[in-house]
Amino acid sequence: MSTLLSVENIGISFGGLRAVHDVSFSLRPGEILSVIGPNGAGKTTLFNMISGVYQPEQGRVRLADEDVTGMRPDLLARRGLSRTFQNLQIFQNMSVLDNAIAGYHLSERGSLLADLLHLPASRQRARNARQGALRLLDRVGLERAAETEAANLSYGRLKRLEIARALAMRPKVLLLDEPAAGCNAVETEEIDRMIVEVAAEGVAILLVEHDMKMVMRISNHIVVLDHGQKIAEGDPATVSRDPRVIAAYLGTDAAPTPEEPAHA
Amino acid sequence: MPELLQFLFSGLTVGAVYALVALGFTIIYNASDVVNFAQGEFVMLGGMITVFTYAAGLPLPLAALVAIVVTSGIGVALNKLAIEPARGAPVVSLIIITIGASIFLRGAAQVLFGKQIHRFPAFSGDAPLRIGGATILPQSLWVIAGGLAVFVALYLFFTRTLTGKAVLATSNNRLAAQLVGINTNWVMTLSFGLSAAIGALAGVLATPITNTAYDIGIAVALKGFAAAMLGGMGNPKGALVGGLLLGIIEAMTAGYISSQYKDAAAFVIILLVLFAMPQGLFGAKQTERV
Amino acid sequence: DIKIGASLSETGPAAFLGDPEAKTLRMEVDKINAEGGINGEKVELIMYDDAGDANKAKTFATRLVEDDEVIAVIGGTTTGTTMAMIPVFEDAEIPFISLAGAVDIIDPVKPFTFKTPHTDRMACEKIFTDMKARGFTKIGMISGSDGFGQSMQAQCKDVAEDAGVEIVADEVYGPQDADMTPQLTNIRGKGAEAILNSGMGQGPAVVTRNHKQLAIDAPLYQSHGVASKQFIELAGAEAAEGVRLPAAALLVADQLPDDDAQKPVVTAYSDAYKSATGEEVSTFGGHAHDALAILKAAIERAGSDDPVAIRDEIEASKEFIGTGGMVTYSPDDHLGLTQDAFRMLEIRDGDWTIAE
Amino acid sequence: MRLSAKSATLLALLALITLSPIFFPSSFYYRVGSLIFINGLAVTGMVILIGYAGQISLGHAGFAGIGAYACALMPVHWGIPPVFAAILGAVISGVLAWLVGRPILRLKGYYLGVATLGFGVLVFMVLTNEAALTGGPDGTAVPDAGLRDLAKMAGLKLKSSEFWYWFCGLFLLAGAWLALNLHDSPTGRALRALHGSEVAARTVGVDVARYKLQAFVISAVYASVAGSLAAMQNQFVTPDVAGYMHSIEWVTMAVLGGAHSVLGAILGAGILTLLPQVLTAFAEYEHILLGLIMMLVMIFMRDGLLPSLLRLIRGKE
Amino acid sequence: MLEISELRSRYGRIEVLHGINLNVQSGEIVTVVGANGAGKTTLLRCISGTQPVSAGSVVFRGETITAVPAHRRIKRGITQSPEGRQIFTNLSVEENLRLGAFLFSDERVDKDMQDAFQMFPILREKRNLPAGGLSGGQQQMLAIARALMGRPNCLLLDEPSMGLAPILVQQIFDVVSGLKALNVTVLLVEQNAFGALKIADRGYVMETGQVTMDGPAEMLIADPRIREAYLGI
Ligand SMILES: Nc1ncnc2c1ncn2[C@@H]1O[C@H](COP(=O)(O)OP(=O)(O)OP(=O)(O)O)[C@@H](O)[C@H]1O
Ligand SMILES: Nc1ncnc2c1ncn2[C@@H]1O[C@H](COP(=O)(O)OP(=O)(O)OP(=O)(O)O)[C@@H](O)[C@H]1O
Ligand SMILES: [Mg+2]
Ligand SMILES: [Mg+2]
Repeated sequence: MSTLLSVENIGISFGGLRAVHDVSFSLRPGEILSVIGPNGAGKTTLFNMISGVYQPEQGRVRLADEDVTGMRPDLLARRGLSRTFQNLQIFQNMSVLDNAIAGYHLSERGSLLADLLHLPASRQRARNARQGALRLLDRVGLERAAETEAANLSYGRLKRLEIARALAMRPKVLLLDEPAAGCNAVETEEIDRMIVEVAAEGVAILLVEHDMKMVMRISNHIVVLDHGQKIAEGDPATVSRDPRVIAAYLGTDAAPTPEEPAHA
Repeated sequence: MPELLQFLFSGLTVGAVYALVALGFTIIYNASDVVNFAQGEFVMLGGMITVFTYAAGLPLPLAALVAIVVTSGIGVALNKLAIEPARGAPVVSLIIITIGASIFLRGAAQVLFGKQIHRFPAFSGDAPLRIGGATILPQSLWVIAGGLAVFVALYLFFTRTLTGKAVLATSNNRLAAQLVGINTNWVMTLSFGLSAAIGALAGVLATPITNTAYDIGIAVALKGFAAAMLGGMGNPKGALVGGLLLGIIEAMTAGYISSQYKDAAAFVIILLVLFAMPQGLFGAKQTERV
Repeated sequence: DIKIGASLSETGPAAFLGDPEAKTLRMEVDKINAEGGINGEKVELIMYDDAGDANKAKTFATRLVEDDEVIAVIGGTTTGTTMAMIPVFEDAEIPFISLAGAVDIIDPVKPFTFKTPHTDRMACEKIFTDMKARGFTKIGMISGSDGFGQSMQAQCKDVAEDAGVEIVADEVYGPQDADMTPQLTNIRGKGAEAILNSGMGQGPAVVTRNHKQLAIDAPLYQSHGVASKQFIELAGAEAAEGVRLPAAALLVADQLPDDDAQKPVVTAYSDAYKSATGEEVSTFGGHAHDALAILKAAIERAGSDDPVAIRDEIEASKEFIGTGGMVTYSPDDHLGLTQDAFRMLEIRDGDWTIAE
Repeated sequence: MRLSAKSATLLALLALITLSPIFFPSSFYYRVGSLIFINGLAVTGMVILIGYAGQISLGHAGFAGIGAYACALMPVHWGIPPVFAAILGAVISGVLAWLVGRPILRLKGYYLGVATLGFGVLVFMVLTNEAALTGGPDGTAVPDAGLRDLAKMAGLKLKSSEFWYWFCGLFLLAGAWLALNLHDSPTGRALRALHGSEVAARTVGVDVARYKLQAFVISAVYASVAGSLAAMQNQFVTPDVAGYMHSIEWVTMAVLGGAHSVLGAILGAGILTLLPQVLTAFAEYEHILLGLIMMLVMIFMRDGLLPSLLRLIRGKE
Repeated sequence: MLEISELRSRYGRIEVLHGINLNVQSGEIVTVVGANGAGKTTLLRCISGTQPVSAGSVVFRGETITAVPAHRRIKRGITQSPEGRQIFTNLSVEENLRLGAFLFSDERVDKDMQDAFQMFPILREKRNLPAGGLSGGQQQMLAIARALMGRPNCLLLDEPSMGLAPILVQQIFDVVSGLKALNVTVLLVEQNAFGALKIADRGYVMETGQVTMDGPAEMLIADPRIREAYLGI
């Protein structure tokens, strides 16, 4: 299949620090591409540029052959790009269910007048979104928390809520920033499965994660960043053997312990 | 040219009062993100208590000191009795509490002091100083000097002292502040005490120029607030520059354009500045990552 | 009981006027009751503080009429509040004596509405006459931006031509402003021979101090809006020296010749007010005094508490001597004062003196 | 069947409006009632702006001023009937809100507060200074809208205060209905979402600037209509309607009652409108008590009166 | 050293800790594992004093501190690296660290700060920049370093490895083990249960607000239920 998202020589700096420099890669539908690298390597910054939160200073971003460099996030969302956040961005003032429904914004929005007057069209759209959201909450294991205030959830559950919200958009490209942080091994596996399922539906997934077991297990392709630059890329097996990657990121005793059989 | 100079003097006089009020907002804001709507009442109390203690026979400096100490005590009481019990309330609720406090203090002053307008003599007489064909009253110099002194003190407090940092830490992240051992209640008490003292000082210095009455607080707070926002909330430099600038803009507009629309001009400038610099002139840009 | 209502601006921007008015009403009603009331009935004063807000004033007017069922109302400290209340009383046919300045209140005449203070128009005429007599024809105006200041400013501009003076500068300041030197500098720059400040409250005190600070030669006139001793204190005797203003005889009670018809009235009120409140009298309190006195006389003459009968008797007031002057109402004059009710005063050695 | 929050709110309001008059000792209370409704309407607009969208405004009285002066000036200067003038006023307010909202709403928090405050002050200054047109600080008369006569023709003979009670009550109900519709609608959700996190709202596709603007415009129209109603009822208007104290008062009402809930905010409007009338009995202690009550409510009911009360009731279940 | 008995805590009306019993001996490393929402964070907050306790007691070095406010517990040597990092975003990295030692005077602080920089060199590089600009993992390092600046004798760590690169996760665990030598008591909440149990002396398992199992770390690692539910093996 053809390229869905491509990033070409993208870069940005903050007060002299080149947070990301000259990074390129591309992503096809159904593919899971992981970006790994030490803390501060520029992974989140890269996500922020792709998703329009930051304006890149150099390079291009193309989404389905359209140049979308620096485009507003809401316009990107309309073009099928969705993401989660490393620093959680939950609608704390809303219920868990409403958070998930908000993910359906693009499909449920309509005319202001219809909403003000509670016209059947508006009601119908809201109802559809609600049903979809309930299904998604079920999928991430939050069905019982639907009516609680989002502010009352524990950290790990908030993380899942973000994933549900991002999935609600039925994205073509999904950016996940450390989705498994704060989850134990078993919970991580659930998230694994979900990501693989979503990818199987044809969604292109860009993943940042420090849980190497997960990354090795599900990635089709891995890009390694260090100090804002791409230092290696390839399939999981190649990358995990790359000495530079081991030195900068994995550490020498990252080899799976005998007790932990690698799943990949 | 003497006109220009006269307008400038006028602007500095008025602006220094605004700056003093704006400086008063800084500490409480820095400790809690709350804009204290009762700040104007602190200014009023500073002036009024001085008026009455002076009339009761205390020498002026002593009367002023009493006013500052008493007002500071009222600030502490406000924190202890109204802000601290509301611990954990959202910032808007705290702001409404300060609005309530402002109404309360105004009402109490009305009952206690009456509704008359008052003034006490200028510290160094009323003989104007002539400079380049324009005149300025010695009291204006007192106000300007007071503004500068408070600015320097606050600047040092926030940049050089650990207590100052503790104040900033408290508003930035209250939970974390507790976790490093900061007694956040004490920080709040300190902030209210200091803010009230600065407010009272403003009242003491400005009253010979502006006069005082039980209900001057609202107008004073409004201008001080606008000045603080123009300069950038929370930054002492912003408060000082914002206040002086606001005063000068008003005076220049009154002098050269239209005295009718001088307040309007001030707000138009504030709007323009904010469109270009959404955090005011010196406001800190928030760094919040996603 | 006889229920008399009042809605005054005891607080708010016009408290400078409303406060002495309210104090006067309380004091006078107590006095009336101590003397046995009106027609043997006690007077009950129901007074509200509208804080100068027209909407509140209207609400209190409604409350006075519909809930408290008063038979007459005094008040409306400001023109704005008065104008907001008038329809209520006209509708309910309750006599209403306003304490506010503007001509509009009684021009055109409304059957149930009266007022006691001089109009600002009269003040302008009085001042301009005095200025002309002293040879000043180029006038600089500086006015407060509140209702009082603006209304008087408009009236003065209106009568200037007829009075033979020219307004060469026209500046404005906010009621809480702390420095008016830019405005005064501009007035001086435009060659004004005399300066008129229309305003009330603390603004005029600042103007007076700034006038002195800038050492402006053109003499300063204040309006009747500062007519209280407090003004001199605020401005400082030194700065206020030589300031002139038109005001009622009340301010100079002790300087009036013994044969002056107003002398007994003003001295009695002035003394009573001072001893009751510990404050100096102002002409505003005087307006309230006059309103209540006119009302009391009217109720006595009407001999009933029928509002319409009382209204008729108010309108029939003749040569009533009050603190503001001699009042004679008629069906087409609900002001009842003439120009000579005003005296031109000048501040000398920290006190009011009669300038004429 | 369990009542939805919306129906419950509307029913409660309806009951309040229709049943209260039974307890009115005199027709004056109709006047107070109508003032509560007018403030309630404006505050309902504030709920949409503050409670839903999380944007502050300290200048909405400016829009009330426009609504009020439209009713006063248009009939006199241009011969437009008062009712149409009110509608035109609302349109003008909406358009003006749309124009100023675009640049202003980029600001956040206190900065937005001071910018809106500035807008309100500008409106106030124009109303005060352009005396030739507006009558200046002493205000101007508003021609009779003739609505009461209309009611008379329809067979309803009502005292002025009674008429306005019912008329404003109707508006409040309609306003509350619209605001409640909005809450759980896609638009309402988008507003609440951007309140929670602008970044996240954007990434789910919310055009943040546009939705903020919508909330601003809607609330401006509410304020404008409230201003018009007050002006038509009072038949007199002064620039005070546009004063910033009124803007702050509305925000206070909303927060005191509970800015996230329509009924709460209306409750807040009711209390702060009623209190000054009740407190007149305490004469000069009025302000002390008013301030004290405000502080106590916020200390003990920090999320606002209604939400806190509801929690208390539910807690006991 | 730290003894928690029958501890209950609630958010509003909902109780989330239903009588926790847990103790940590002096110099011991104890880890708590549990699923999302089990109440681990709440437990730590109760110990640090940032969450009110509705019943039960927290006893530290023989003194009941259940009612002692958070800021005074720091004085007694309890510091916390909280969930969600909770750094002072508007202050510089160095100021964050300095405030970590809020109760101490300068001489001592300088040395500790150098130690912190030694441990996390990136913090030295960024010391004059606002902490809010740090990457997620860098903020996590700062949070841990700040907790250490308080010279704890009892350190509470809430998921310290979260968001850290593998190479650093190992380092953190090494640091924690190293604290043993300094006789610092550590209560460690971790999702990386395997790594945590490996360095811990003992462990507790929490499920929906209750302790369901506890024992020596080796025993827990070997327990098939634990292996299945938390270690994913
Ligand atoms: N808004 C900003 N202001 C200042 N510096 C920034 C900003 N955003 C990113 N940086 C810097 O850019 C670098 C890259 O940060 P980024 O968050 O992308 O790292 P990361 O790879 O996601 O790290 P982690 O794995 O810890 O999340 C860091 O050094 C960070 O301090
Ligand atoms: N602020 C809050 N208000 C109300 N309920 C809360 C709040 N914080 C947590 N809870 C609830 O308390 C329970 C325990 O939460 P806690 O954060 O202690 O769990 P945790 O074990 O730390 O989970 P995680 O692994 O996800 O961090 C959860 O059911 C959560 O929903
Ligand atoms: Mg990151
Ligand atoms: Mg947790």
